[in-house]
Amino acid sequence: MTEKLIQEDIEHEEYTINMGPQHPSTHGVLRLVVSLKGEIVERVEPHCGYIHRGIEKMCEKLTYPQIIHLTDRLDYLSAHMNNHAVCLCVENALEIEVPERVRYIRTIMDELARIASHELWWCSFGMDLGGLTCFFYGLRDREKILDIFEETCGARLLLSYNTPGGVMYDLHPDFQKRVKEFIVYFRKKIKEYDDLLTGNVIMQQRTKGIGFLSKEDAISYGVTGPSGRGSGFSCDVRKHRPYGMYHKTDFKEILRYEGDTFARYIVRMDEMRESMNIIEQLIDNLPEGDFAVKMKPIIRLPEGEYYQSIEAARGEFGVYIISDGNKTPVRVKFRSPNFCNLSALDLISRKQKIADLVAIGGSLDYVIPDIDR
Amino acid sequence: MNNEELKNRVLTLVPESIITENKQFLTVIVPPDKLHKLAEELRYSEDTVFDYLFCLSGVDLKDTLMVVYHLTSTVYYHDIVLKVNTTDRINPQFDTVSDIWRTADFNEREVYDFFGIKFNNHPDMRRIFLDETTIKGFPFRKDYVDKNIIER
Amino acid sequence: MNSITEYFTGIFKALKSLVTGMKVTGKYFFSPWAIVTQQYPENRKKLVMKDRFKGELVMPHNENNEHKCTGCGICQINCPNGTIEVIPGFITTDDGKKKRFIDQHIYHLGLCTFCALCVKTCPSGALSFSTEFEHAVYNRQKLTRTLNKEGSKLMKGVE
Amino acid sequence: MAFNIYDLTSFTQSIDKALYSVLPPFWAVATEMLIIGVAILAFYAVVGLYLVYAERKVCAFMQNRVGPNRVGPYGFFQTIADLIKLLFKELVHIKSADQLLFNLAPFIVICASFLAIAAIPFAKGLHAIDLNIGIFYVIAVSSTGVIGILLAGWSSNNKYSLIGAMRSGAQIVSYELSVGLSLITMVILSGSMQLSVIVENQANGWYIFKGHLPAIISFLVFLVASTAETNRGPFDLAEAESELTAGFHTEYSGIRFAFFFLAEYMNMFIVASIAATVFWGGWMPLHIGGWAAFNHIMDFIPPFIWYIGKTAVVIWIMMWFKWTFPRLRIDQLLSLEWKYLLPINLVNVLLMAFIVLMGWHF
Repeated sequence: MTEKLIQEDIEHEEYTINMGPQHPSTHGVLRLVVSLKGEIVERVEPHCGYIHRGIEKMCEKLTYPQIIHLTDRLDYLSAHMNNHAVCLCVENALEIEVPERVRYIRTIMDELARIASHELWWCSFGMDLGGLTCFFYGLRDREKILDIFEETCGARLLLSYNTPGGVMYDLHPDFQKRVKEFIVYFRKKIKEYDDLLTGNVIMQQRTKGIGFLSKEDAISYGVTGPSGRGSGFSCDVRKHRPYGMYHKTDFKEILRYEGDTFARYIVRMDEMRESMNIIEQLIDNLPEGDFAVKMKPIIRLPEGEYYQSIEAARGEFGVYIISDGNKTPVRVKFRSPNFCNLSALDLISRKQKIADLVAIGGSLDYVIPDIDR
Repeated sequence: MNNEELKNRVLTLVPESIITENKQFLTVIVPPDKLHKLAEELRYSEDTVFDYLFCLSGVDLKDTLMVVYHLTSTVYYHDIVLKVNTTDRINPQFDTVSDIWRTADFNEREVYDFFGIKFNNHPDMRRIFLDETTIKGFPFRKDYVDKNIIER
Repeated sequence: MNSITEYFTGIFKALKSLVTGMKVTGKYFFSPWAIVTQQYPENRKKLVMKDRFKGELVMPHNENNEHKCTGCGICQINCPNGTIEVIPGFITTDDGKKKRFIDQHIYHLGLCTFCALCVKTCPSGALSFSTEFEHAVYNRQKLTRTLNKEGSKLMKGVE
Repeated sequence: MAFNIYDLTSFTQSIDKALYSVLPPFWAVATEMLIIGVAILAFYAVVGLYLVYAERKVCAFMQNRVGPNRVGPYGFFQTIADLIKLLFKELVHIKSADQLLFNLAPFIVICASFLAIAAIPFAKGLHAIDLNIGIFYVIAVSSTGVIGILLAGWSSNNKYSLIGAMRSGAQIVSYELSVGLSLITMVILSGSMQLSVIVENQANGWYIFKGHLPAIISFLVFLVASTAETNRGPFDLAEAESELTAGFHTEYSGIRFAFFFLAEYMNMFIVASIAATVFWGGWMPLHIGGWAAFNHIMDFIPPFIWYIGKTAVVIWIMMWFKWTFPRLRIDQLLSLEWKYLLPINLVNVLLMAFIVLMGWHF
């Protein structure tokens, strides 16, 4: 097929380059076959699968508590949300009501993970645009969240903190203090982010009007998360199918209607602020209670099909489990947000320049393990 | 539209379909040849507007191969699940819905890659993740055997 | 006329935004106390790991070389990756019953994903995670460890 | 042999005389050339290496990091170690590359920067050659570097390299104009193209203060345009590592890559020297009219230190740019030049000519 593409290119006087699998701006092992006319991108063809591990197939051999540690390895930046989705799916299937404290903990952790993920997005987006300093500032602040995670969950990236029926350990005694300190710290730093990158004239010119994705296309391509909300597609699962404590917290769904790269950028920046608001509402009202309900040693889901979606950092992450009543599922499907977001890349980067393709890729914020699964 | 109305609507459109209802979703098992027509009707009629296909999964239930479409509407926020299945494991074929929902483009390629289900009229029906040259067969099928897989 | 004013205000706005950005980096350039880098091998002495950090799986032994592992194998069943191999032995007690004990508790660090299911499900609390994180070795065989020490016994009172 | 740290003219001339007295004229010139060549080569290597070190340290501090700190105290020998590594590294042979051009390109790039150094006055009486068209010579010579970049991109038979080279060509051709025009503005003020004369004229005040607004504008324009001309961030489109991996030098390895790398830093040093010489008075100490005591103290600092200090400040500003701003896109790069810098520059030249004509400068 690629040979055919190259042949076509020669006929159309186009210029085919491979961006990736090893390329600084694809954020992983994604290969984009880009056809160029000079600097103009004529079409982009994503080739994925370089790190496909068959996690869905592996899940068919594992019990439900064991699946959770594999979901960490999908979108590793929103590992906690992925765990949350599986746990919710199992709990809903078993009709278990988790204690209120668990819901609080999960929601706070989700939002912290979202901030950490968006921070990493911000710094890598800055780096995609060529502002290398952003990368270090983003990582510096993300480190604070990872420290909080490490203290409570015992891991920094692949948390595996949720279990069906609750969480692994109770919160660390310092947790509330550390989170509050972080919010005070990060409110200062996010202003710095704005000074350094958001307001910058070069950055604005490089993102405004670039990579336009209309609302209809966003819905049709299933582009969710901040990328979809930048196009005005109201797709926040936290609002539409509330889980955790989101139905009791007061927060805005960040929507922008421009649909360009800058809109996607602003949505993520605002989401970080909104996440801090959510945490602030919850952190002082943590109820006392158990951190997990007692589960049976072997979890068997009743026969049937279960779907649960949650709002991961990059969009709607869904878990679809088909069970035949055994301790292992018949089929597990993960609805990966990045996979759908990637499918829109070709549409929105046509007739843009190479530099724009990099910026658009950065604004879609794909994490390759989640695409490849 | 609530589930009852949706049920009636689907039955008027495709009387052969089998409708079940579980806690979460209204599930419709559609005959494969009627799938595209039903999908188009559900997507484009004014009172259903199922414009968002949020999950497309292939399933192998040992004897049957199934494709599951989770649909929702961003206007009315009602959901429906469409299912098509076939017992033909040699050359399973369904109609594509990628002309209705663009997201189905990649997802159907994924299903083809793992389950070998071909989608008719798909613009670009080839494997998306796996290598055409080295991998024979369809690894997510229950009867797939690979000597490299070490059973624990 | 309007476009001319636009041209010049555009220049000044652009310059202003550039200067705001430069202020941030300039401020950090002149504040070396804001450096966050940790000098790793040098700070090993005072490096404090968080208590819950899942570094590697260990089986705590007390001063009499006793552990709590009964050799039931629940950790092995729960491990998703085949990281743990429990090799039990059987002894016949005085009253003629066959009793299971742990002969070797083998832990493949190279396969471990640190999901903590073994620690969580262990009925006697025999396993725990240590905060040791320096796992690099020259030989892959060294990553396979036997967790129960040579000649160790089951702690009294643990069944 | 009189060695006066404040005026090296007699020192250099005494060497000149001594050589002519013992050798026939041809060999005397040849020996002089050799001495100058070796001296500049040594200077080049040291400055190039330590600019890399400085860049790494500066960006580290701006990014809340420590920077190189393992080789030697504060990582002082890091870049030397890097150079040794690059020297021993394999020169990857590209089968389908145009061998002649591929090998030639790094030398063209490094020669261009090497030639430009010749005209720069480092201190009073310390320059290789004092051409009466010094500025013209520097502009002419330093722009030949782009040929090397174009050759490198073309000959390595790599699509990324080609895109990078073409970008670089478009970029340098356009920014050459702004560099030239902003220097012409100052040439109007000084009335000479000879760098030594330009420096001498600034004895009672630097041109950036003397020339009112036009001088400041032309300094800013020069700073931006010369950053672009040296292919440095935010104008590093030819390399653009997040887009084109490494741009024109993707296929180069070992010492050939080191040549490109050193040339980039030397170009930065050269444009910073020019900026320091033309706008900030080169090796001339800071003099403020009427402050006799202050001026006297300033005179005690040797000219070479003044020169290095001023150059370092300009280099630091250029590094500050690089580590703060995101990269421009190619069309924005060109529109910045043709829509903003060039018109401003043209008006500025007129303004400066008017000021000089009316005798309004100090």
